[in-house]
Amino acid sequence: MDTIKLTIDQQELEVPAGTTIYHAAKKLGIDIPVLCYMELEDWNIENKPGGCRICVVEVEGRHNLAPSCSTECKDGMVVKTNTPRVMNARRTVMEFILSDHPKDCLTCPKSGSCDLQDMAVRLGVREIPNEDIAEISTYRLDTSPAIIRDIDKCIMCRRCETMCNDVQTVGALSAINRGFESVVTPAFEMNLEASPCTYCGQCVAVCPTAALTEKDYTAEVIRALSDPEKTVIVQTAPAVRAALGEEFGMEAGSLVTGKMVSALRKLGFDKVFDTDFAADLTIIEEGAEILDRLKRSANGDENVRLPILTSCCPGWVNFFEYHFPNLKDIPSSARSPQQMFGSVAKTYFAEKMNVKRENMVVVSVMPCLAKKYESQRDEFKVDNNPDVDYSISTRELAHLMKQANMNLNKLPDEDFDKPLGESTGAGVIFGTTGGVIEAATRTAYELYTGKSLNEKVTFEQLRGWEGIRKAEVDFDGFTLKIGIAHGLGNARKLLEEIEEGKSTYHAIEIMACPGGCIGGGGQPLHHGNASILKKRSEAIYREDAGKKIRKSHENPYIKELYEEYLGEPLGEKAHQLLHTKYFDRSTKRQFKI
Amino acid sequence: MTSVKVKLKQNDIDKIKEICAAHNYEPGELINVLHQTQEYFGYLPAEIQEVISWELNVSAAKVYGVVTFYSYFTMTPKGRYPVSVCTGTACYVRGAENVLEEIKKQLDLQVGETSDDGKYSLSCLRCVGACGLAPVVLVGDKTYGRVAPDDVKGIIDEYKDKD
Amino acid sequence: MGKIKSLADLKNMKEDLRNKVELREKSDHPESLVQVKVGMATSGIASGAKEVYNYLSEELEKRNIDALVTQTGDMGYSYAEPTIEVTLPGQEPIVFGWVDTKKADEIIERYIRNGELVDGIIPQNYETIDDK
Amino acid sequence: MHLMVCGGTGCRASASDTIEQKLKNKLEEKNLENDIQVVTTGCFGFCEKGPIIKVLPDNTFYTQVSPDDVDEIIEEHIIKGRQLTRLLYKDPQKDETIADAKDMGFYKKQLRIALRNCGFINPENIEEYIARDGYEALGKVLTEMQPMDVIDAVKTSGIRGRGGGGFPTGLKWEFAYNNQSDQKYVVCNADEGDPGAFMDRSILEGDPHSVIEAMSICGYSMGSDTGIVYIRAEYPLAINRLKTAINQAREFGLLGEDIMGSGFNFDIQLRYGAGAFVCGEETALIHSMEGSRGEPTIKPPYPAASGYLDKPTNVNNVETFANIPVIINKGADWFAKIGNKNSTGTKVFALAGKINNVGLIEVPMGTTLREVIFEIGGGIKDNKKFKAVQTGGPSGGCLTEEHLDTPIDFDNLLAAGSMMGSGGMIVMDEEDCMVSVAKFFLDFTVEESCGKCAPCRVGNKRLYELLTKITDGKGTREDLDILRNQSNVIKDTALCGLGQSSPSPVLSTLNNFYEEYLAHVEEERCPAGQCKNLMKYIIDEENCVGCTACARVCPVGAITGEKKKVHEIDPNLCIKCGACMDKCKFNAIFIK
Repeated sequence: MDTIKLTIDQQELEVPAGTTIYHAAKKLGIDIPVLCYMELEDWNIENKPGGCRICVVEVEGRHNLAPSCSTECKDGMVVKTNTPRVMNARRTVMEFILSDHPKDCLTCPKSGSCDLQDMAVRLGVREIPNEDIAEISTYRLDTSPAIIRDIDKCIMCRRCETMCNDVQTVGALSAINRGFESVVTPAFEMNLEASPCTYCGQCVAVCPTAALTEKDYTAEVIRALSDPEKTVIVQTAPAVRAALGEEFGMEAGSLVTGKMVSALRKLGFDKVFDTDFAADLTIIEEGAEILDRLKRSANGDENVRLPILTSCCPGWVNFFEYHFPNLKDIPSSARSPQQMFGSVAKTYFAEKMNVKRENMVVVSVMPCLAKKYESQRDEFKVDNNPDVDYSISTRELAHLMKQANMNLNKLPDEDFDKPLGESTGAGVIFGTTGGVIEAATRTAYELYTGKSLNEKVTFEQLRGWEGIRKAEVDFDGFTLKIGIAHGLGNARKLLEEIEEGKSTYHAIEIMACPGGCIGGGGQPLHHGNASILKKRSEAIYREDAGKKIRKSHENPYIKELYEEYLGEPLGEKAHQLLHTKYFDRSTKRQFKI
Repeated sequence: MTSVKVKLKQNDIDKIKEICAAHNYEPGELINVLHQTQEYFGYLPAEIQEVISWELNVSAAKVYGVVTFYSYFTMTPKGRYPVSVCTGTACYVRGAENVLEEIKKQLDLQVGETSDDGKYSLSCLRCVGACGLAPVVLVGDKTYGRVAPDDVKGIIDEYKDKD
Repeated sequence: MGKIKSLADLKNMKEDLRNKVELREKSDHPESLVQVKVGMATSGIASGAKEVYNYLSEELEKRNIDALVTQTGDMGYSYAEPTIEVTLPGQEPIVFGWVDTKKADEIIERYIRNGELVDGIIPQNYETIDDK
Repeated sequence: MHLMVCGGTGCRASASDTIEQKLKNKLEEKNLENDIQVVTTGCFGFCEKGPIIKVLPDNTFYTQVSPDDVDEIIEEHIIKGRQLTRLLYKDPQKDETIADAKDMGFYKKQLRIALRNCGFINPENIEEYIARDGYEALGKVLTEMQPMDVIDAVKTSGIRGRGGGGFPTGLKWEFAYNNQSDQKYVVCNADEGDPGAFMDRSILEGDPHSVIEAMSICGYSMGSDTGIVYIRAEYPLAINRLKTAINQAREFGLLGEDIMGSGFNFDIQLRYGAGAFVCGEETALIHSMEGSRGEPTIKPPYPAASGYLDKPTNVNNVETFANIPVIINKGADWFAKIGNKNSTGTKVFALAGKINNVGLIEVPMGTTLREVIFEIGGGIKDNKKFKAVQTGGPSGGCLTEEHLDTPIDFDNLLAAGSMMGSGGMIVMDEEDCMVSVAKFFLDFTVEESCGKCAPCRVGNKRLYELLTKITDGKGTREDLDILRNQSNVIKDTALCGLGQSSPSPVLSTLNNFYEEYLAHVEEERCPAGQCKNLMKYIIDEENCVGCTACARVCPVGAITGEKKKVHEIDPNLCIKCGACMDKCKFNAIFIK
């Protein structure tokens, strides 16, 4: 039977076989409340443990209530979504959930954007029976440089577990214990920092409560801004401008680059720069590296390992350091744009401004939580002074602006400061899946073939939404084979191919988060709505299309930087400031006793 | 769940590897592997779980999630004389609760604890199937039936002078 | 014992086994073979069935009584464990409850040797499918 | 000649020891002590009609014997060989007396099908099983029947799952048969977790081959060559016996390839449970077999479609399997005639609690609770008053006096607010507080909840806390309404069978013993005298002689009074240890 006829709240409808009651009701405009259920349709990601029991409905002839999120429609089914029995059950279950949840909403970081809070409001919970005798399960707070786990607030929706294990295949989190004591934690309830967590932040992005939140650095940023001794400069990642508007009620996909710049300037940053500048720089270094390896390989050098992997995503870097340490010499040694920016800012630019390193504070605004961790890595510190002092997320920037009484909608458009604010279209598309490799291709093509792409700078075959994509680019007779993966689970598949010696790619771009940076763990919450991510991506490509310069190697300030300061790509100075090395962190998992 | 920190010796690690190999490194055999490992070591501290996680290519979080789910697995070593009280329904109805209270008092242990000297540990069981003997207390493999709170001291005294 | 290769094989084997059991009972040692079954499920063992089993095996041998001591599963009389079933040749089986080594001694000396019943008999209270 | 005198608690309480002594004296008097032997027996189980004397070898069964009857028994029966009709058992239905115990209905109350070989054969010897028709059913199935014939037979027999839910076994097999796949699995659920039931273990320990044979039959019918027994690791003896049996079956060619020349292959592996009650639920069990946390998942998909390793899987419990060979051998119709229309065959119960004959029994479906408790079970221990019987373990409920004549079957128990469950049957007397009993079961569910769904994870904890509040004497009438609402919602919304049935002990006691709950919340009184926090020890002024014994034994100095004057207990100091009451020789201390 292909279609199924059923009745929901006295309305008849037909749905395809396999449709759940929840989805069928949605077609009728009946919005059954769901809490643990989460769906990212385009990536086949579904979290459906049937655990919260908030979405229950009455089905005629069934002795108990049915969870609508996971009950398939059957022919002739008669469903009621709003009987007193259902409403009483929903509210009572909600009371159960709240009875084991801290009531510190006023100071909770998730207040106002908390699914649980919204649901309590929606179901009209006013009181929890016998609250005085209700034990609340309590656990230790875990603070890492990027993510805070306050699992007293865990409601066992299992979304984080799904993201961490099924989507990202990181395996840092699992449900532990059973019954009232059960929660989701790393192995042995160790800190995230000791676990194989990559800080990709996808768990934070889907957590309905404040059980998982980002480590908030806004207070530190305000303190730095208020310190007259400090020169505080800021860099903003490409994906931020395509999503920040959502925090101020704008349509998804609104581009707010200019308004964001003026907001940052009003917040008191001495210079407002663009991470895109560093993205262009990354392309120069990474592009040179790709060409170098390709040429050496073509000349029969057997020590060259291919494919080369991109290295700008810190979640991804963490991932291979833990899970594939034997491949650690394959990724490009180029630092990520955030870190390239930091090291250039605290050397070249600090010298230019005549500011001492310790008096310069570099803040980054990122769509990402792993960037917080990356900025704290020892490799990126000089005399214990980090190249990037504080990394805040898109959400944190929005908070900061709201604290400063700013309404993004009302702000004028302004331009980035020079020189580190000048960027090309290639730098912008770093924010979406396939963008980095497209930017690299634009440059590599011209350098390899010696021919100009002219107006034809886009490579449509590199764009798209599939988790793993393969594409070929004709380099004037030489076919460059490119792989793209977003989401670490997809990355794992490509890495396993490499391990098994089956990989035929020359270069692979990997982004830890589904969709790339636009879907990062620090972005405004998309609540599982994939169309939001698509709109953000479109915005990124729109910005690229509107740029005068669209190839990194044509960025005039990049040229100037090399001429004035760095010398040659892959040269000694560049190597010192713009490259890094990777570590085998799998041993970290073993217990230090 | 609290664990005891241990340093695994190379032959311990080899033993775990041997068990994993015997199960073909199948992730689906995790529970059987845990059973055999616990049988050998007496308990499953984090370090052992780490090795199993490596060998079976299962995340340590998952191994820990499984270990903490099943009451049969323990991360603390049992005492040399593990005392177990049956708290099945038949034993409950015949007064197991009072017996348990008395044992807690006598041993100065809570359920799930092991004494500092490693001599006794206390746990509860659900129905050993000797309902005719209810309430039932086990010390190691030895079964004591129809135990009254007053009998507890006598039972424990049997082990007083043993090591 | 070879593999059973067909249903006919199985049926032949069953006949053999039945005959064997009967032979064991009747012709080898007419009148003298005593069969003792000890209920040795977990609960029986918990209440001391193992000691009783060992004691019976050893003592019957020592006292030159031709007997076959076997173990069996739960007889169902949890309240009276350990339980043993004694079948004297040609007689109905009798189940004794609360058997310890002392009681076992009494059963050997009084019931097995002299056919006197002793305290602690458990009245059988079920039918099996053979009766139906 | 033997005189068997019942020495069970019930008969002892009605002076069977006096009778025994009198018999012995009388025999000595008549110089018959060497010819006629007096033997004390265990409980005949017929305590309602005690004291009981049985005369051997003629099997005469005397009921309600009093010491005054002794002379007559000796004079008339022993010496003159004439039965005493007035002491014979009278069949209540036919109104005729029955002399021979074997003709009494009572002794036909139990019928052993699943337990047919338990306590009969040596479980470690396959030959004994074969000698008792073992593997004949398998042989018949393999050589004479098509898979669908087997399924039809199981369907016709009407057998329903013995593990708790009571789903028709034949239908389950048919579903598994209908789902095409390159690989299917037969799983035996031997993860018995009901805290008062041990029949599955007894079968595995006493008759492991019956399960092996049945699994093979099931494998043939649904098209599977692999059986897996999921067994509790806490059952070492059962595991060993099962392993031995599997090896023997392999040696005999009854497991392995081309069984009995039929071309059918089947073998069995073991998987160990690790102490999680929820793994009795089949989806949880399957996840556990796959090496994961034993959390249940929503059905559909049913295991018959997608089970172990996503392959069609049929899960039955041990007792269900143990019935299968008999169904094949004796015929589905034979089986269907036993029991009730909708609940055929027999059920094994682990009878325990405040009852004389604690043990494993097997009765035809439709036997009444009264027959089980008072006839087979021998009545309540120490002649106390029957209060309730709990069936179905943590998923079941407490039934009362008024349910005693209910025939036991799946539907009747459910209608009465309990359930069959795996067959735990715990009898309680007047000293058992029903609120505490509900709390005991909730404590179990709270500990065994897997934690996946909110109603079970949090809700049951809240029920437990509320019950504690009530047994502490702090509950209110409104709490009873909350308790009922929360219980109903958990029942309505929990994910799996464990959660859905977890409030049954609360709901059934609320329904059947509401007065007792009211006494707790309104009078701060525990009628059963079990709730310590509600007890008050009081000295009876009339009986107290002022001996000071109680004051001396009181560990907290709560008792004061002058010598030879009435003493008093300070309720604020009293810790309710009961030492004073034990010490008092004058029955002057009582509990209110």
